[in-house]
Amino acid sequence: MTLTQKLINDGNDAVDEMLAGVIAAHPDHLWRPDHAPRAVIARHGPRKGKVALVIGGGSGHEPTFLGFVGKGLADAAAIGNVFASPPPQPVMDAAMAADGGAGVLFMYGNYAGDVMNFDMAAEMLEMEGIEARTVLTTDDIASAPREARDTRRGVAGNVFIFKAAGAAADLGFTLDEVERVARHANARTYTMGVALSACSLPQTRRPNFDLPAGEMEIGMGIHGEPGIRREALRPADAVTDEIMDAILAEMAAKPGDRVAVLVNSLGATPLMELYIIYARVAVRLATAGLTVHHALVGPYCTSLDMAGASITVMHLDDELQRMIDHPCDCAMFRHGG
Amino acid sequence: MTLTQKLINDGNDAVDEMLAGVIAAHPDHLWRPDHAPRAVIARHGPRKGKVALVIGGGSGHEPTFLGFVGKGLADAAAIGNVFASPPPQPVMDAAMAADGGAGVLFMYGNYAGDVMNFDMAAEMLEMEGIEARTVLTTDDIASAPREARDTRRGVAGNVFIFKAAGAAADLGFTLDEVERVARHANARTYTMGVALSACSLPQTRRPNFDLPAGEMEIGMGIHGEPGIRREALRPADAVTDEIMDAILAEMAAKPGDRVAVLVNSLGATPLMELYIIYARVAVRLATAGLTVHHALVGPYCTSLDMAGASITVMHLDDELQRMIDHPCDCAMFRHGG
Amino acid sequence: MAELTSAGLVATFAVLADRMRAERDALCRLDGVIGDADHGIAMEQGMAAAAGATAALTPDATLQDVFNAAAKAFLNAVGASSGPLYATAFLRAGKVAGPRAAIPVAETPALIAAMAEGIAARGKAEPGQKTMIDAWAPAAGAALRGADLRAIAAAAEAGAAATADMVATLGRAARLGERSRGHKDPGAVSAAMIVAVLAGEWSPAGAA
Amino acid sequence: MAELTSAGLVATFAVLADRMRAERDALCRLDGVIGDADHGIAMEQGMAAAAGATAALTPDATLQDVFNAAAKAFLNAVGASSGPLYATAFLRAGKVAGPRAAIPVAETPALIAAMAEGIAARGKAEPGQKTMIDAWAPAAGAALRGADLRAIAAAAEAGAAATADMVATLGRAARLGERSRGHKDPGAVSAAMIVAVLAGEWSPAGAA
Ligand SMILES: Nc1ncnc2c1ncn2[C@@H]1O[C@H](COP(=O)(O)OP(=O)(O)O)[C@@H](O)[C@H]1O
Ligand SMILES: Nc1ncnc2c1ncn2[C@@H]1O[C@H](COP(=O)(O)OP(=O)(O)O)[C@@H](O)[C@H]1O
Ligand SMILES: [Mg+2]
Ligand SMILES: [Mg+2]
Ligand SMILES: [Mg+2]
Ligand SMILES: [Mg+2]
Repeated sequence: MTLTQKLINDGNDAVDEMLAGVIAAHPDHLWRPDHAPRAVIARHGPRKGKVALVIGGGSGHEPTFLGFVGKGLADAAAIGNVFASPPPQPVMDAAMAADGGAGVLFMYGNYAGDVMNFDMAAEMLEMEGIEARTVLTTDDIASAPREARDTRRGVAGNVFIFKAAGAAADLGFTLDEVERVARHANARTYTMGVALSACSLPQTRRPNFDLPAGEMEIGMGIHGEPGIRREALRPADAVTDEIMDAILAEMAAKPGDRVAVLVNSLGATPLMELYIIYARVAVRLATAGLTVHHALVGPYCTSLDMAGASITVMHLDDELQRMIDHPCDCAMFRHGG
Repeated sequence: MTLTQKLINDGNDAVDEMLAGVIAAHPDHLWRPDHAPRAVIARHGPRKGKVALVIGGGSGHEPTFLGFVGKGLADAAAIGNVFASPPPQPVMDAAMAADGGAGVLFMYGNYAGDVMNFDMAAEMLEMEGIEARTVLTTDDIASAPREARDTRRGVAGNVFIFKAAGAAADLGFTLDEVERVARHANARTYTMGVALSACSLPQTRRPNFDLPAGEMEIGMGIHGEPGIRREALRPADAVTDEIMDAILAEMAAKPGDRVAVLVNSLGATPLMELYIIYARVAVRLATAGLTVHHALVGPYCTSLDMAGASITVMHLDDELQRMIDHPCDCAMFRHGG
Repeated sequence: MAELTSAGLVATFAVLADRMRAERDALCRLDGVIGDADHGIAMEQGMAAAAGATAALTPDATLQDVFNAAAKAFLNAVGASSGPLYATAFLRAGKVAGPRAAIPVAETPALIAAMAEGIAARGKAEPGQKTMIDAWAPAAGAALRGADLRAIAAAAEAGAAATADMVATLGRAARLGERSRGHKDPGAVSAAMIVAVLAGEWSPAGAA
Repeated sequence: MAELTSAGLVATFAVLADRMRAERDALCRLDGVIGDADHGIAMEQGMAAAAGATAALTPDATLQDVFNAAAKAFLNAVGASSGPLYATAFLRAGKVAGPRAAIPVAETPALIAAMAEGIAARGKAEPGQKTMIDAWAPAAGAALRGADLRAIAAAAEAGAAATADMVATLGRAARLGERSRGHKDPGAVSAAMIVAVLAGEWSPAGAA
């Protein structure tokens, strides 16, 4: 079997080479401490008296996480191997570099590995006298039933959830308040995805799982974790309707409510398909009487070279709308201002 | 043979549905006249006394062209079928909507079909008393030898070339001057790409050409036109070096010169690979004594779902640097300001 | 058929649309080798639009009206290279047919010659550059020499076949140089199909 | 081997690294079915780092020094789920071995039990949840019952095999519910391989 087609060198070097490229391409936005090559820090984010928002997780989801490090969003990110939580040390390094004396908020997707590593980092920080709290993102509604919301995965909704928390921190909120906003944002954010092809790791360059042509996986996770079910590929509108049915049912919004929407590529799916999906999302939201306050369409939270897409809806209220509107300036994401 | 995996509905509706999604997602940036559904106009771009920059071409290259319509960049775009020049009518519609009484500059990639259709539109505009000039982009150095620069294809370098012309127009330059800047920008922009997989049209959903796993096509055009040669896939650094050798040789820059760089995804290649390429580009430019003034990394000029990447280098001078630094605000691209 | 009427011409466009629909994927495959794989789609959409627009005309439409409607519809549906080329072809044919309700079939070779001229004028192509002109020019040549429709179609077919040995110097394939050799030009192949349909429809022994 | 020396433990990590390198793709394939396909990479990188770090120690390193160095290296190389779990396992084993240059092989089952405890403490997993604990817990149980290394390895192997029939309720695979049944847990499979290596290396009849 031939290897999957990738423009990489040695697969074991992929993450470090990528990071070298990111730092080289975005010197005005990002830097990393000499002793901590896997900690990426915002040039203009951290400052005295501000809660430090530290995000992170495995690589392979670019622009998540490092693309969301910048003024008005995250202050730092800890970068793991592909699909692997960073170990505690870079998390700790990122937190130390971002710390402004007002406490640290860790935010990341809810995965067993990330929880263990970030928790170890939090213990290390405590020994340094720095308070670290944690808010896990759990927006993937396909990953567990509503009753078990806390066990769900964090996926593309990260973008809006991090954005809200980053705005709160940038506005000078206390650690208590930033944490509250982050939990509130997470509680009101709903994502579901569909995969059309497997991704493949740089080291193995084999499809991570088996998804034959003509089929799709509904509810696929952003690491290729199996979803709700496998079925024949259907037209974009039918797929969008299935996802929107699930999101709208759970969101239980009232006509007149406002939302932020993200139609996200899992990596290999191009903008044309995302906008075709968005066209249907817009119809569904309008039919439900909902107003789109803000829309993002593009690759925001990917799974290497996986084909597929996800839809995220954040159910806004006045506070979340203010947080989403707050300007941010990151290397790979910019808003307002 | 099974169809390629796409999230679309009827392939014949793909472009119109995509456009509906684009307009729905970006109402603050874009609109289209009721009578001209294939003409996309910038909300805040066109104004009296300003040269109108009108771009366009086939669909399937998103965010090129419609993503570059906005204040400080193009005033309007005419949108064709997939990989097909728009007919004269939407070009004419776009120009009429963008016209500010100071003349129209058409800019688009150098393809026979586009030239015929835009030229017909220019004739129609002349009958309306509107002067339209044309600058073709010809940045694809793989598509013809240096002596035949004028016959080369326009590819991802469009982003910088349009950006420079858009800045000139936004700064209130005359049609003569905007045209001069546009030609100057095109003359100093060099692109070369490599494809790792075929793309496939929404209507046929078959690979547009045959590119077996394990091989790559050096110099592939953005519609899947064959390039310089077919060979075994090599590591990212070797591919980057081959492209950079060609660009640097032709650019003939002096140490100390400044450049703008774009590492572009052809569609399915994710950011991780692009940044790995960028890391090597940065090394090569530094070795040549060149300073990167501005870097873009991401999907800017795609070929549907093709895997692969291109590298563009614009050789800056003071004027081009000013044009690249000038702020612009488009739905899918934003800079400065 | 002794004469080509407006209704007959409308019927011809319907047959052309059917033929292009049937050949869509084959033409796309040809274009995929040396171009961008969409020629079949352009021809299908263009001829379908032409057939639709001409079918919607009132019965008093002249031959020129039919050709003009076809030109406009083809162009607006397609753009691309084929759009301006075939739009110009139809406009030129319309001019030759003129505001008449019918012409004798003996005059139809002149329509084919006019189409070829329109394409050459719009595309500025010359024979030997590996474009649709390499099918249209021999067809026109045969027409001007007074050949019958069957011989005209054979000339177009031979011209299309001959493109396989050419190196492209115009259009999208021109950048391939030697790599374009060995593959027929898709535009020439569809042109030969079109001329074959016209010859079949318009010859005295033809349909209708 | 009558006793496990620091040098012997360093050698053990080298064998573990070899084994994980050899099993990398098989473990990735297992993880691909119910997880994210990277378990083989984590184990290869973690054990390679542990082997490298322990090989670099000075000859006066105690068993605890060796385990601590392995823990730190594994964790920093890997992160993921496996990193904290195996780092904690090695730290606990180091505590039991203590600052000694060697221990009698009869004490090595206690190291395996300590590793299992470390993993359970860090992961808060219980047997039956379809994790590596389903291999480590039976191994520890056998060790505490006084079984020999061979029987301990057999217990781990049986535990790993039994995960195929379980529905995951912890870790990445927990979201699959019934769809996780029928596939072995990759962490349990690698755990059984590790215990097998330890048993082979540390048993009186073992290598070195
Ligand atoms: N200047 C020209 N003159 C005549 N025919 C041309 C010219 N340029 C291209 N063609 C024809 O157009 C065909 C391609 O048409 P099509 O695929 O529909 O358009 P595009 O090249 O824009 O994708 C070519 O095979 C060639 O025969
Ligand atoms: N809480 C836990 N306790 C024990 N083992 C766990 C726990 N969570 C996950 N695991 C084990 O980790 C394995 C996956 O490891 P690995 O693939 O390296 O990490 P990740 O899941 O982060 O990709 C699973 O197969 C399971 O055996
Ligand atoms: Mg993982
Ligand atoms: Mg085309
Ligand atoms: Mg074509
Ligand atoms: Mg895993």
